[in-house]
Amino acid sequence: MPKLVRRKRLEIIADLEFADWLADEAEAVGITHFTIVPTLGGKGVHGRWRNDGLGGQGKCLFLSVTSETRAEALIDRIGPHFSDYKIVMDVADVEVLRGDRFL
Amino acid sequence: MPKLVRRKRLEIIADLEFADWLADEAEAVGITHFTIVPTLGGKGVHGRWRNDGLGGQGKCLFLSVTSETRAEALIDRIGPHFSDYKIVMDVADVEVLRGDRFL
Amino acid sequence: MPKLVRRKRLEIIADLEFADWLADEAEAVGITHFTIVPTLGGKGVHGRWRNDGLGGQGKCLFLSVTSETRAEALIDRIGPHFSDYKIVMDVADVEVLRGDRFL
Amino acid sequence: MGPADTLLSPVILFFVLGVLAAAVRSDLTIPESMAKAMSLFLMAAIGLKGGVQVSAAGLSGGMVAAGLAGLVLSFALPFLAFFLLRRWGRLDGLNAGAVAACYGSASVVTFATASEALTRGGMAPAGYMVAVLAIMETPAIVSGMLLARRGTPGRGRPGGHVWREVLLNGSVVLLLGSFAIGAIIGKARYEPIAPMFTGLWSGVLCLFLLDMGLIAVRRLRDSKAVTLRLGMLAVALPIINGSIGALVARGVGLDPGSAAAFAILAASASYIAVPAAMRLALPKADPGLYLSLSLAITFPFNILFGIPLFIALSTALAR
Amino acid sequence: MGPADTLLSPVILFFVLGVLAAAVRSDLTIPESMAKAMSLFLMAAIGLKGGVQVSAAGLSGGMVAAGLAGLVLSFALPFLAFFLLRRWGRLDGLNAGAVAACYGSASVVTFATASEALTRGGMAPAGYMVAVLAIMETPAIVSGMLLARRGTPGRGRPGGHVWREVLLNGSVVLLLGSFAIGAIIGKARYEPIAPMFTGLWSGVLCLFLLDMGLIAVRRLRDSKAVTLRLGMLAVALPIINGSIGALVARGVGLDPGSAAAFAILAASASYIAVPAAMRLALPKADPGLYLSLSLAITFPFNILFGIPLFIALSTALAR
Amino acid sequence: MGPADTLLSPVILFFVLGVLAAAVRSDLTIPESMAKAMSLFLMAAIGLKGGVQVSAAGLSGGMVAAGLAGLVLSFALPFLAFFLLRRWGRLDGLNAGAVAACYGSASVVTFATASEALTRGGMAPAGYMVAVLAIMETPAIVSGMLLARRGTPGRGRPGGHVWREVLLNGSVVLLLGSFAIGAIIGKARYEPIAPMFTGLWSGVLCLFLLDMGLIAVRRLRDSKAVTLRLGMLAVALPIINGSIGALVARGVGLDPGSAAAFAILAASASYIAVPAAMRLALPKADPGLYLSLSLAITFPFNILFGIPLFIALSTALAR
Ligand SMILES: Nc1ncnc2c1ncn2[C@@H]1O[C@H](COP(=O)(O)O)[C@@H](O)[C@H]1O
Ligand SMILES: Nc1ncnc2c1ncn2[C@@H]1O[C@H](COP(=O)(O)O)[C@@H](O)[C@H]1O
Ligand SMILES: Nc1ncnc2c1ncn2[C@@H]1O[C@H](COP(=O)(O)O)[C@@H](O)[C@H]1O
Ligand code: NA
Ligand code: NA
Ligand code: NA
Repeated sequence: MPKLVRRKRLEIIADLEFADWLADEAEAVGITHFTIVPTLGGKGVHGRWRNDGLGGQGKCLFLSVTSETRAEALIDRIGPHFSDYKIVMDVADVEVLRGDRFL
Repeated sequence: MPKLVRRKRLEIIADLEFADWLADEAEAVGITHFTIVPTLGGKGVHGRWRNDGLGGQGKCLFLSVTSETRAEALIDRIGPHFSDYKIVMDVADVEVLRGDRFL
Repeated sequence: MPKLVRRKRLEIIADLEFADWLADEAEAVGITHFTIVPTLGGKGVHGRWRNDGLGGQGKCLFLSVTSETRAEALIDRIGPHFSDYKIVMDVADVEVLRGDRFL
Repeated sequence: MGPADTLLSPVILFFVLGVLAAAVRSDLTIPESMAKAMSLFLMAAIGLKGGVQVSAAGLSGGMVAAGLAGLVLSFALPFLAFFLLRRWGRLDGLNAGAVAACYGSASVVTFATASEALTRGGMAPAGYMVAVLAIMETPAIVSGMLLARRGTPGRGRPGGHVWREVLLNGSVVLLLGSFAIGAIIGKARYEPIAPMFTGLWSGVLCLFLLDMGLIAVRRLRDSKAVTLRLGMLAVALPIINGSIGALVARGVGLDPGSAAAFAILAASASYIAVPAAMRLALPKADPGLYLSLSLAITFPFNILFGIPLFIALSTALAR
Repeated sequence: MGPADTLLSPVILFFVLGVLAAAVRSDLTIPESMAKAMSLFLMAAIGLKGGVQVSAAGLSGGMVAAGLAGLVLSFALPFLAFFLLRRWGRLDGLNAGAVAACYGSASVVTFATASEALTRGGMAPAGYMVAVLAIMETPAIVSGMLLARRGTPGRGRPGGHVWREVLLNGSVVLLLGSFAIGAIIGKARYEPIAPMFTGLWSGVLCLFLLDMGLIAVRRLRDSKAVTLRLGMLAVALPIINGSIGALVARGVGLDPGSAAAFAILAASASYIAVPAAMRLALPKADPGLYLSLSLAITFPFNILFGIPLFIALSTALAR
Repeated sequence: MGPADTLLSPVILFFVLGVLAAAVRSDLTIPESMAKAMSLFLMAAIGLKGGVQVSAAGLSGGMVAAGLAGLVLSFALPFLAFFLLRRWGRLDGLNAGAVAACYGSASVVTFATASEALTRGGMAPAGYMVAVLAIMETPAIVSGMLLARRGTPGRGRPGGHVWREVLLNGSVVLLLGSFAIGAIIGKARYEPIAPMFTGLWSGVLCLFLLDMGLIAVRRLRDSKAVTLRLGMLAVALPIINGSIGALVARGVGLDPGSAAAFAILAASASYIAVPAAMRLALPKADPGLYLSLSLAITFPFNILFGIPLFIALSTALAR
């Protein structure tokens, strides 16, 4: 494969209302690229939920491919809020082309 | 990174009607956390499809981050149905904070 | 785990209008299975965008689990267009059941 | 009311526009949730209007007779369809059962389009035909499953949800529920909601059929499983079932308008409620197949030719 | 207009249909974006109609008095609710504050349903009550937060967005904006848009309440946090708050129709605007809890019993 | 009909509400699929009504002349725009071509708002202007691409789909298809669907323009590529193109109402059909740029100032 480089793929499940906050926090550690994916529903320690369009139930999947350093920095920064804000996150190893686009 | 622990990320593509069944089967092996993501369309051995809102075409992406043991247990349990129910699944290694939340 | 085999998970973020083109290019290297997931918005070098239903802003996530060879072939084939078409891609290692279904 | 009159109604022309647009591969699409919103609207409106009419006319023997006839017919029709699909269509038992269930059940939108044409032609069907529609949605699923499962052992599959799916299916609940509401509120209390459910009826039907035209062609193109023989059956079955329906309707003494509606219920094939149930009940059956046959062939056939045909047949039989 | 008349309106019957469908676990669902579209429609329509009425009647002392009374009441009601939720409901301070904020604020759909019932009964509330509704949406959030945060230290959380969320909340902006537009255009210029905003009003309300019925039952089922004591408070609070509202309305001299609407605003609990604000302001509070109480218990209670009750109470007080 | 009358219509006021709400960063949003549903509705309604009017008035020389003039103008206008964008706007050839294509084409919603204003003012444009609108959507794409591609070598890109995209574009198909349906059914058969397509027209336009106001401001904020010079051109181009349009309309002898509509078609810039085509034809061009100019500057300018301006100009020229 041509010039594939290692990066981290951050996947964060959070209330839709926190999307802007996540973007701000990501920006603060230098992560400026992300994509937000909708969800239909799910289940966790706080029970089952469905995205029914009325108050208080919409979650989104915040996706960002970034460098290990910045991924770590973001986790350090927002990790302490995870249990308060009901945020769930996982990190995976991925490879990308054009590594300079994934800082 | 602070206290990151290894988990498995299960990604299952199935007919939307099977979401509740998947949740039940997951529950049976102790997986109680998942998120369901919508889809727009796709293609497989059964041909191209689009989520056009009428009967029979909607699929979803069932996402769960869980322990290796439980991931294995779920695969053992529902694997035999994959070809009957047109279910597609992949498993990846991921890392998470607060490992106790991802059993 | 029973008969899990290694595959590559390709995740491509591109304008919704390119979905058919991506499917054609994938087909050309023998990748015939994919799923398309919607998005709500995001941010990159071209700035912030929201999927507001009017011209020019919708992106999608094109997902395909395939063999390493074919993944490489597709990257070789469409990689040169990434910067022109504002395409973003990452590749991850995953494991699947029924490896013959993921060529 | 001549057939030209039916074919030149805006409702049908929008369907044709959808078919043509998809045929030339235009990118015109109706958002999924708009399609779902329109189908919820149509079901609520159809139920309400039927209920209001029944509340005005009162319960009648015709209503009970039509309901029983619909129940029996929906259960029986899949047996004939199954036989033809296996013999002439060369289909395996599993898929033949799933397809047969669709043809025994009925299509709400075909019924709605027929009601529209009948009302325009001055022979509006009786209000209780909506209840018959709701009754005919489910029995076919039972016989289709019986037929498909002979020799297909089932275990541990999501089948536990099937009965719930069938009986508490969203469309059945909404149709019968709106019918009941219409019967309770009656004509006077229906007035404030009439601008929506009566006023917008034809307009929404136009856009819904535009979408159906688009989807019918696209499904047919995406599907690989439809053979020529099966395609022919998808035209023959509505003719056969509709004729049986017309005769039965005559037998139980329905008025010509209601008889035409009954025939069209028998002729139509479900592509919403039954497929949703079949995916759980018979997950190994191919949705591409039964959806293409019922939605992409039988549905357009009924809209364009079946409706005028069975109106003519029922009128003739009534003489 | 008797209570039977309210209970047998199509709007209420569709709500009951939703409740029953969800109770028997039917899969009937309204697409999310259809629900959002309907709530935008209802808010625009309610604002426009209020504004047009105010433009016809002109500014009045009653309007200023009602607005001030609403402002004070929305700020004050959470204190009582908080006290009851902590003592009798045994809730921790954080969640008690969040729940109290919901009960101080008001529910647009409850108001809309009440307007519908009052108008049908010939005692339509004054147009400016829409502005009172908009005014009452926010102050409760302030007092709810004050109550919840005593002893809950806050730092570095998304709270920076809270004030924006509260004051520039979509529903407040749309309600007040449409109200202003209605007041500017007046009756003549409202004519061309009346077929949509007046004509479809009751019909849309039917389908919206169908959805609310479905959601109320499903939320209650999914939630684990609702104890019997809390459930009882979710019925007691609207009765208490509504009675206070009716007395205050009498005090500032509102006409019976407006007084009933005022009482219902006090009795109703927000499940759209306030929960959205609470998720940012008090992310540790449990949305399952405050949504279940306000949406799944208080909302149905008000729709079925609260509205007739406070209409009767206001009529009695006016004598 | 004075300009104040245009500016104080509910349609325009909802647009202003959207602009203000987004400007103060309210979180008010219209769901994506609701916006798409409304734009499908508007295109179907506009086409139907134009077709019905043409079926009543019959084919005329004016229709052919206006159609040809529109075809030529749409092809020619991008050349002037391209020149100005490169020289005065300092834009590279690629982006200048993409922007020029938008300004040569036309905006359905601007046309709809102008029709509304003209009809209210008693000078409704001829029915066939809808066909002119559909005709003007595409030629500009051809000239824009020709201009952009000089010196931009293209190979192996998704360009194969471009012609399909252009000619079978959803909006063109829906506009022309509905126009044809309107012409076929005529006035009598349009009656049953009039409550939807005529009755709801202004109301839907209100909510659609609310959304456009929100989006225009948000796009402008998110985009970084809009310089002051380009912003000025986004105001100058509609004035120039609209004036040319008014003169051409006078030249081919259109009545004042149709001439004003023609001028507004020339003045307006596409932000739906053309951008969708440009993304495939010129993927290297920046959508943020051409969308911001046409949607966030030219569109509001035309809604607020262009429409009254060109109505006045066409009225003056007609004397
Ligand atoms: N392990 C997980 N895998 C996938 N989604 C999860 C997981 N844990 C939590 N979630 C999602 O995050 C939401 C909130 O989690 P919780 O705070 O545990 O209720 C859940 O409702 C799920 O949608
Ligand atoms: N290898 C794959 N990668 C991504 N999506 C897949 C893959 N295989 C199947 N799918 C999805 O699952 C659906 C059903 O697969 P199939 O049963 O092969 O038709 C397809 O239409 C795709 O949307
Ligand atoms: N590193 C990344 N992680 C996640 N999404 C990305 C990333 N880079 C780009 N994207 C998405 O792709 C879009 C186009 O990227 P760009 O061309 O950089 O503007 C962005 O708006 C994001 O939605
Ligand atoms: Na049938
Ligand atoms: Na209240
Ligand atoms: Na133009």
